[in-house]
Parts: sequence; structure tokens; C-alpha cells
Amino acid sequence: MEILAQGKGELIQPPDLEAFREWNRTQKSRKLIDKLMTEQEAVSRFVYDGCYIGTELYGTVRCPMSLTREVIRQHKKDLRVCGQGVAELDLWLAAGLVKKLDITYIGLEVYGTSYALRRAVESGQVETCVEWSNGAISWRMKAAAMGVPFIPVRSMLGSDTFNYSAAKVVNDPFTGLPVCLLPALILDVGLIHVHRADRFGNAQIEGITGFAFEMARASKRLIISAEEIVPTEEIRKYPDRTIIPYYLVDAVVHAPFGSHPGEMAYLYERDDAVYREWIEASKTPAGAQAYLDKYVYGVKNHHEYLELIGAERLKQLVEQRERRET
Amino acid sequence: MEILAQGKGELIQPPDLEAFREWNRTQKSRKLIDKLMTEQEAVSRFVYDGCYIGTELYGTVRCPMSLTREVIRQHKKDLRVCGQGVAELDLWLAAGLVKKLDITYIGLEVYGTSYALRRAVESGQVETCVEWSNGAISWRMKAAAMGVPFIPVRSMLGSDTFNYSAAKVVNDPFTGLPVCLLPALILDVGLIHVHRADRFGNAQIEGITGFAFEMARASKRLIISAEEIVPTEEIRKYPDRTIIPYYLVDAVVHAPFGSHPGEMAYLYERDDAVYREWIEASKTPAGAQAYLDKYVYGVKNHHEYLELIGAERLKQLVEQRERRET
Amino acid sequence: MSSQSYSKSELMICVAARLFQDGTTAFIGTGIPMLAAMLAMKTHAPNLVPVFEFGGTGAILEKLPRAVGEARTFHKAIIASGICDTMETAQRGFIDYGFLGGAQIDCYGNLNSTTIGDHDHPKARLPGSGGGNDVGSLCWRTVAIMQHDKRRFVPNVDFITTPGYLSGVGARERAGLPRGSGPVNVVSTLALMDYDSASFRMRLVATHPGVTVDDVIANTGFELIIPDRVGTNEPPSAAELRLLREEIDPERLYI
Amino acid sequence: MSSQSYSKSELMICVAARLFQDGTTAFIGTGIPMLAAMLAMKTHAPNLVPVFEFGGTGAILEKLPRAVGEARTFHKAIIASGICDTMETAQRGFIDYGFLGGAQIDCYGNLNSTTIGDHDHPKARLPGSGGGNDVGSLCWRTVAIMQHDKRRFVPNVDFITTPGYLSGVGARERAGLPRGSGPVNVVSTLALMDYDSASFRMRLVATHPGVTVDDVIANTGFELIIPDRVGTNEPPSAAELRLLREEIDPERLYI
Repeated sequence: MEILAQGKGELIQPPDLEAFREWNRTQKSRKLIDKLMTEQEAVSRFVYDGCYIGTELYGTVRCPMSLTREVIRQHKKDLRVCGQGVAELDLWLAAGLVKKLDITYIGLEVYGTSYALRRAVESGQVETCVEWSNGAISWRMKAAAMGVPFIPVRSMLGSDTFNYSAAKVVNDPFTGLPVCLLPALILDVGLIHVHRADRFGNAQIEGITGFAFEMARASKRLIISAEEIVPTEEIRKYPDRTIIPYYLVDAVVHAPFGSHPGEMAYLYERDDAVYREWIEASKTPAGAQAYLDKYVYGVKNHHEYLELIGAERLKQLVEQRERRET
Repeated sequence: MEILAQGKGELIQPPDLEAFREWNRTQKSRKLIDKLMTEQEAVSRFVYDGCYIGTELYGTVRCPMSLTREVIRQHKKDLRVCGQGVAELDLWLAAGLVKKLDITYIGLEVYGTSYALRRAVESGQVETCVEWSNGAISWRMKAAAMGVPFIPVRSMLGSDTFNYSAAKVVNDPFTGLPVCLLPALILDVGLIHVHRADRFGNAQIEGITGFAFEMARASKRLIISAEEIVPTEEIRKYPDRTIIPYYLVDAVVHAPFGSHPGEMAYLYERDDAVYREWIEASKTPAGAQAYLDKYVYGVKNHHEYLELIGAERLKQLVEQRERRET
Repeated sequence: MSSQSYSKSELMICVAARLFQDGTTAFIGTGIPMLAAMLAMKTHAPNLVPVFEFGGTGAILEKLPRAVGEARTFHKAIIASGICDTMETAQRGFIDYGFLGGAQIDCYGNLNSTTIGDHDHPKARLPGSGGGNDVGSLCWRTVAIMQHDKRRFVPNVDFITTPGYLSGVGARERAGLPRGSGPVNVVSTLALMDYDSASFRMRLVATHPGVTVDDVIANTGFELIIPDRVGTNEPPSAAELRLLREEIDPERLYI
Repeated sequence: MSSQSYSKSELMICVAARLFQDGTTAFIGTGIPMLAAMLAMKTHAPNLVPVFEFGGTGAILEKLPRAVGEARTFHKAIIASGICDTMETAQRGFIDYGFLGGAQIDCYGNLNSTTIGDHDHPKARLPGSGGGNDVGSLCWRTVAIMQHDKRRFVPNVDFITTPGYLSGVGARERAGLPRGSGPVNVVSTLALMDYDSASFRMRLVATHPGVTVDDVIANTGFELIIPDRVGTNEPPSAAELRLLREEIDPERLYI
């Protein structure tokens, strides 16, 4: 099972399974501890300069935007970041917080290429871009979530995405097939926004789950923001709906409309006006700065942010939402 | 990444991923086809002599017992079987249907060692026992469900369970750690009992899911038996509860009390009288035969089986069940 | 046929929609593929099963999804799971079609959506693979939707983000990509292309109305195979236009 | 202390229960471990988190589960998932304790529950690993519950179903098993054992009431380390017996 090929990209966050086990043994309490706190406290306690951090989301859906803004507000810097990002990584790039990227996709979906990404990468402000597919980055977290050093896949093969990744190709010893081995991705910090959680961190999600299951289990520090904080009895009544058990979680933040300007399944619709405002603003550094001044630095916290957006507007987004029925 | 060690056990069902892909492309319809049929039809159409077959369950819980009995009734033989088995593999062993075993655990839990297993293996009737752990056999199905040739794990290492398995040990090329590689397990036939399914095969389970998710995706032919057949609208209302999507399924059998004498979470309790009757009977070949004559050969189908058990008894089992609340 | 006027994107959507076979599964991304899938489902392919990368399979698309992963992508779906499940479903051979896009494509259907110029010092940093590499690796058949000009149809893409036929016949299998998978069509702003079964090189199938073979050649940076017979794509029918404008995208987000 | 009479299994349950630390996670199998866990939760370890192999974590054990995976193993649990999730949780280092049993154990705590005699032509075919090998490989600390006699405490087990310390110091790590994991105790019908930190060989800690050190030695087929001080296990207290008989196993399924 010799190495047939390997990507020339930097392994930005090399996996150390024994250290991860030791961390999970000594740093993650098995007790039901009240972890409910403000986003200020959560971010200042668990996000740090130079940490390897990821956000869980898809497109503009179920993004941990209130936490994303707080990370900027606290001027965390030299972040090493993975993903898949639309609104949230765009803000971090525009704010100049990102040093290295395990990149899968950063763009504006139908609105095209990200101006913030172009500026940050083409200027060299982002030192490294290591390439992966959406599947690959999720599978890398899945490997970490399984507690194994790598996972074999049949994607990435033969492409420059592989050549500029940190993956390897070997012959499978059972079938002889060439397979791509993806290294486990253990994050220093994960940020996940959910529909409901209890104060201990037990979290449940409605609809698709993206890669929340995998990222929660792959993160050494996990901050959960939730639209609703529910009594533990609610969780215990439907344990088969729990995606994230409490012992994985370090902080629980109550964040109604926490995905704004993105959407939240069954709860509220995307705020296209504010989203488009960002897209326009992000075309120039000055515009991006003005947007950050208005929506991030200009408000003390998520509560003030929601006041800025306005109750009337939020009510409309709720009315426009998709419902399970109909 | 050289092979450091490999088990001397036979790889009873070698994985062929390309053939699996081709099968899934050509043999599994994407259309919503009515697959509701009797257990007789399902077993005669999809279970065949010499096939590699598995049943999904845990202990005596959520076992596909009505399908298990029908396999015996139809005298399917030379079965190659994986698992984890209490009531159901015990019956197959006693009936002499099993030729080869990927064995993890076959026993009677608190009631001890399986008499049927001892007779079948010690007599040489079962030709091969290849050893795995419960985790390993589930992970082998997970690898198949992922469509990859193997999965690395940190279990099995250093033991005779490994030495008599068909696994391999290599140094992980990322961390240098020795890891155990488990070959993907693609089943010819999978039998899974669920709480509810629609006639197309979309299936949902209450409570823990054992390895249903993995086995459903690892099986070339999949027979679902369900306590309740629900309209598709019920499934579509809660797609986040679906464990098994219809396109994986070949047959749907309506089987109320399909796990009897085992239990079904939230629906009915284990029938200890009948279960103990088997344990007593299975101590001798004659006893086991008498039990099979009474509960399997002596009834034409699951409906007659339930008549034999009696409505009164079944009602008690329902009353004794655990409820979500209280 | 209709004499109604229609936009380029309306035409591309119709041409793409006609490629779907009924009773197949397809990875659907945002934009033209979503509209094409909805149009196909409302016309010749009612049993098309849309699969959305982040977990929605078999949704009933009553309203046009505007973003990948939004609630409409699993509205009344048969399963709402996660990205690993959908990608692994593709890896197991259950996804028949995938749609792809990019800034560059070559004659073997290799796509670039990562960088223009050198990767480490790019002239332009593009979004990256996203699910593209997985879709192009794992689906049975992929269709690329492209703007058609010489800057995009190039002899060599600057970066192979998503594998087409790589260097040609047998290259995918040698790389370990699933046997029998690969690109089948390109729908561009000028024409419909497929791939020659002998050489796996891109071949012109039919031009859009008003577009000549020479227009296509003049806007293609590599040698496109031109068969003896080149067809013309049917313009959008009145029925197709009505569905697109009144039922699928009444708010005209895309058309 | 109590002068009440009690059964061997009641004593073993109490000795095992006292080993749990509060606020830890433990894989719980059917039988004595379930009763021990419930007793610990009702006494000194109210924050013990029971984990059941097939998916139940953090259940509130109001009634004694009678089978692995039954509804009581996820009654009011915090998560009900599947076996891969629980085993991977152990693989990530989240499970502190695991309980094991077997037909044979050696001085390094290696366990046999597979075959007596040659594997391919066994004198006796036993159930096999079940989750045992995973628990013994992946949990931080494992406790074996054993009948104590020379047929079971043997110099060499016929088959290493579940790894203890294998051939001794460093052997688990060399095999690739997680660093710092392994057996910590054996609760037998005669005594409580642990493992010498220098040699990783089994060591007597305390005998059960009425059992002498010589009884233990006479019933052990390998050289058991006998420290200068050997204690005596406290018999079940009146409170422990009341909990076991009235609250935990009123139907006397196990005691």
C-alpha cells in the first residue's frame, strides 16, 4: 500500500489522535453544566488568535452569523479557517482575520465570485489556500469524528484540487483500486447554529443537517448558538432528534435570528436586502469597511444588531418562511 | 504504508465497489414503485441459497423475526451470514441454514452461550467462523455505505479477534500510527425491521437506530418489514426522520409484532415466556426441531404465527411497553 | 416551435432540461440547473429525483429554491440528511446526473473554478471546487453549463478543479475514478456539445437558433469535433416559456 | 457495615458499583454492570453517564434494562443514535469506563469469550467478541467481572478476544491501541484485583468477606501479585441491599 501520489498543499492542521483523545478525556466534562452565556463571553473564552476554526452552514442557510460577527468585533486574528463559506467567511476575509485557508468554496452563489476572497488572496494577505472539495472537507471532519487518522474516498482523484491539497493516493490493499486518503481534520474551534438547544448544550436541528454532526464531533472547542433555549425535558423526550450531545459543547448562546441575513429552515427567510447590501458593499475595501462599521463594529452585540435590522423587517422574514406543511 | 499484519480469516464477501456501483445504477429503480408484498413473496424473490445475508437488530430488539422465520420456512440454505445475533441467527443455526459466519456475537445475552451455535460450529456444520467485533462489523457496513473499499479503526488491534479476521494493519501515512483496516462489507441481502414505512420503502425508526442506516446502504437487496405502513405524506412531512430512502429498498412487508418474541421500542415488550421457551428447547436438537415445527413450519405465515401467540398475549406485551413519557 | 422571443438563459434552461431522463437522480446546484430540473419535472421527466448536496433528496419543488440548502430543497422531501450521506450516495453509484459550471473548460471536459493564472499567485482567485469535484468524480454523467467564448473554452485549463476525462481515454479509471463515469454534455450560450466515444474529446451536437457552426468554432479555443450532421436546438416552446415565466420563476430571479 | 445476609452477586455488584467515579461515562452491558451502574447512580455517582453500545447515552435508568438496546437503555436519554456513533465516541476518548466479562482471563487482563481449544476446531464455541473487543480497545479504563477459579484465571487464554495489556508493558501502544487505555480492575467471585503499574500484571487488592488470600491464590492459575497489605471488601451495606432489592431489581432478575 505505497503512496502513489500526494498533494503539495500544506497540512494546515495535522491530526494528532492521541492528543485529541487526551483532550476529550481531560477538557470535556461529562457533567451537565450550565453553559449558557453571551456571545461576547463565548467568543472571548473559546476563540483565540491563530486558532483553527470552522463554521457549519450551507450557502446562506443556518450560518452562525451572530458568532461570526462577534469574532470580528473582538478582532480575533491570524485565523486558520476551513470551508465552505458564503456570508460568514466573506466577512472574516473582508475584516482581514484570515491567515490560512483549507478552502472548498468561498463565493456568493448565484451572485458569483467573492470580492473579499479575491482581494485577500490576490494581495497575499491570506498566506495559503489548500484546496478541497465540499465532500472532502466534510469527510475530513467525519474522520476526526470517528477518531481515526484518515478516511478513504473516490473523489479528488486525478485533479489539481488533489494536487494542491494535503491528501494522498494509495492502492487499496483489498481491491487494488487507487483511493484518495483524506487526513482527519480536528478543529480547535467549531461554530454551529441550531434550532434549539438546552443550557447544557444538547442540540437539535430541523431539516437537513449539513455537516453539523461531523463538525461537532471533530471540534476541540464547540460554541453552539441556538434560536431557542429549551428545557432539557424537551431534549430527553426526543433523544432520537439530538444531533449534538452536551458533552461536546463548551458554550451555548441564545441567538434568535442568529443566521441573519441568512435563513433558518421553517423559522425565517433570507434577508435579501441586507445580503445584497453586503454584496454591493464588498466590491470595494471602503464599502466592505462601511458595512462592517454599520453591522458589526457599530453594534455592541447581537441584540443591538437585531434592533438595527428592526422588528418589522424580522417579522416579514418570519412570515415569508417555508413551512413543513402546505 | 506497508501491510504490518493481516488476519488469517477468509474474506467471505470480498468487496467489489465497481460492481456495487453498477448494481446500484442498473438494479435499483429511482422511481416510486409500490413494493408492498407478503413476506413469502419478498423472501422468495430476494433471498437465495448461498447468498450473503444480514439481519439488523440489537439483542432481541427490533429483530426482523417474521422475515427470519420465513427464510427458514422456505428452506433457504448455505447462507453466508454476518453479525450479532440472538434470537434470529439462533433459529437459522438450529435450522441448519448457515454455511459461513462473519461472527461478532451469537449468544443468549444474560442466558449465556447459544446451544445452537455450539452444535453448529463444533460439529463443523458451519464451515467457517471469521471473527469481528460489533463495532468492526458495523464499520465494515459503514465503509460499504460510504462506497469506499475499507475503513480504518483503532479497535481489533493486537488481539486474536484480529488474527482470525480478514482485516489488515498498516501504518497511517499521516501520523505513523498503526491502524486496523476493515474491508467494506457489501451484503447480497439485508433484512431490517422498522416502526413505519410507506409502500415505496421510505422507512423511519423510533429511538436508537443500531446499524440500520449503514446496513440499508450496504445491501444490494433490501427487505424492510414494518410495524405500520403509512402514507407517503407522513414521510414527506418529516423527511428529517427518514433513515432509509425508498430507492434502497426492494420489498416492503407489513409485519405488526414483526420483532416478536423480541421487543419494539415504544410499541411492545419482549415476550419472555416464548423467548425462554426457545432457550429451553434449543438445548437439544429435538427440542429445537419441536420449537421450529411449532412456531415456524407449523404456521403458514406471520399472520398465523400471531394467531398462535394469541391476541390476548400480544395485548399484554403492548401494555407492558416503555413509553416516551412517564 | 414558437415565434415568441426568449432570452439566452431561457434557451439554455430548455436545452439543459431536455437532457434529463425521467426516473433518474440528479445533483442540482443553484441557478440554471434548478430551473432546468423544475422544467423537466413539469414536462417529460415527472419522476426526476432532485438531490441537493447538503442533504435534501426527492423534494417536491413547488417553488424555485434560491440557495443551496434552503428549506425548498427538502420541501416534502423523502429524506433530509446531510452532505456526507448525499456525497456517499453518489459514491455508491446512485446519482445519475450532475450539473457543473466553471470559468474554463477544455476539450476533455475538465473544469476550472479555482484560479486563473498560477495557483499560488493567481491573477484571479475563483470560489474553488465546492461540490464540483465530488459531482464530477462520483456522478455517472455530468453536464457542464458554460458561457461560450475563447477565454472559457481553452486548450488547457489553468487548474483542473473538477475532472472531466482528464488526459483522455482511460485516464479517469487510471486515476481511480469510478468506472464508466464522466462528462456527457456541455450546454453553452452558443450550442449543445457531447463527447466523441472514441477519443472522449468534445464534439458539437447542435447549435442554438441563429448560431452558425463557424460562430461556435470561432469562439472555441480548442479543436472541437464537428460531425457531418450538426443539428439546431429547438427554441423554447410556448409551453416551456409559460412554465418558466409563470410557474417556475415568476419573480424572474434567473430569467 | 451490615450483618444482613447477601448473595455473591449482590456483593460483586456492590464492589463493582463502588469503582465508578462520579461524572464519568461508562459503557454498560447487560447483567451485573447494569445493576452496578444503577447502584452507583443512586449512591455516590449521581452524575454517571451510562452509554449503551447500540445508541443510548445518558438515559435516566428508572427501571432496570433487561436487554442491550431495549427502550430502557435510552429512556429520557440525551441522545439515541446508533452503534457507530457510540463506538466512535469511545474511539475519540469520551468513554471512561467499560465493563467486560469472559470465560478466561490471564495475568495481563486479556479476555477470551470466543473459543475453548483450537479456534478452527473448538472444544467449545463461545459467543464471540460482541462489543467486548471495541470496549477493551477504546475505553480508557476497563473492569472485568469474573467467576474466580483456575479454569477461568489461566496462564494463557486460548484466544485473545479482547485485549488487556497483551504481552505486558507497552504492548498495547505498539499494537496501535490508544495510549493510556487498558484494564484497571477485576471483580471476581472471590476478590477485587487491579494491575501493578510497573509490570501491568494482575494484583490482589482485597478479598471478599470470608475469603482468604490463600483461597484466591489456590483458585488462580497464574502468579497473582500479592501486596504486603491486602484489604477486605466491605460487605453490602443495608442501604445498598435495600436499593438493590427494592428499587433496582425488585423482580430479582439478577440478584
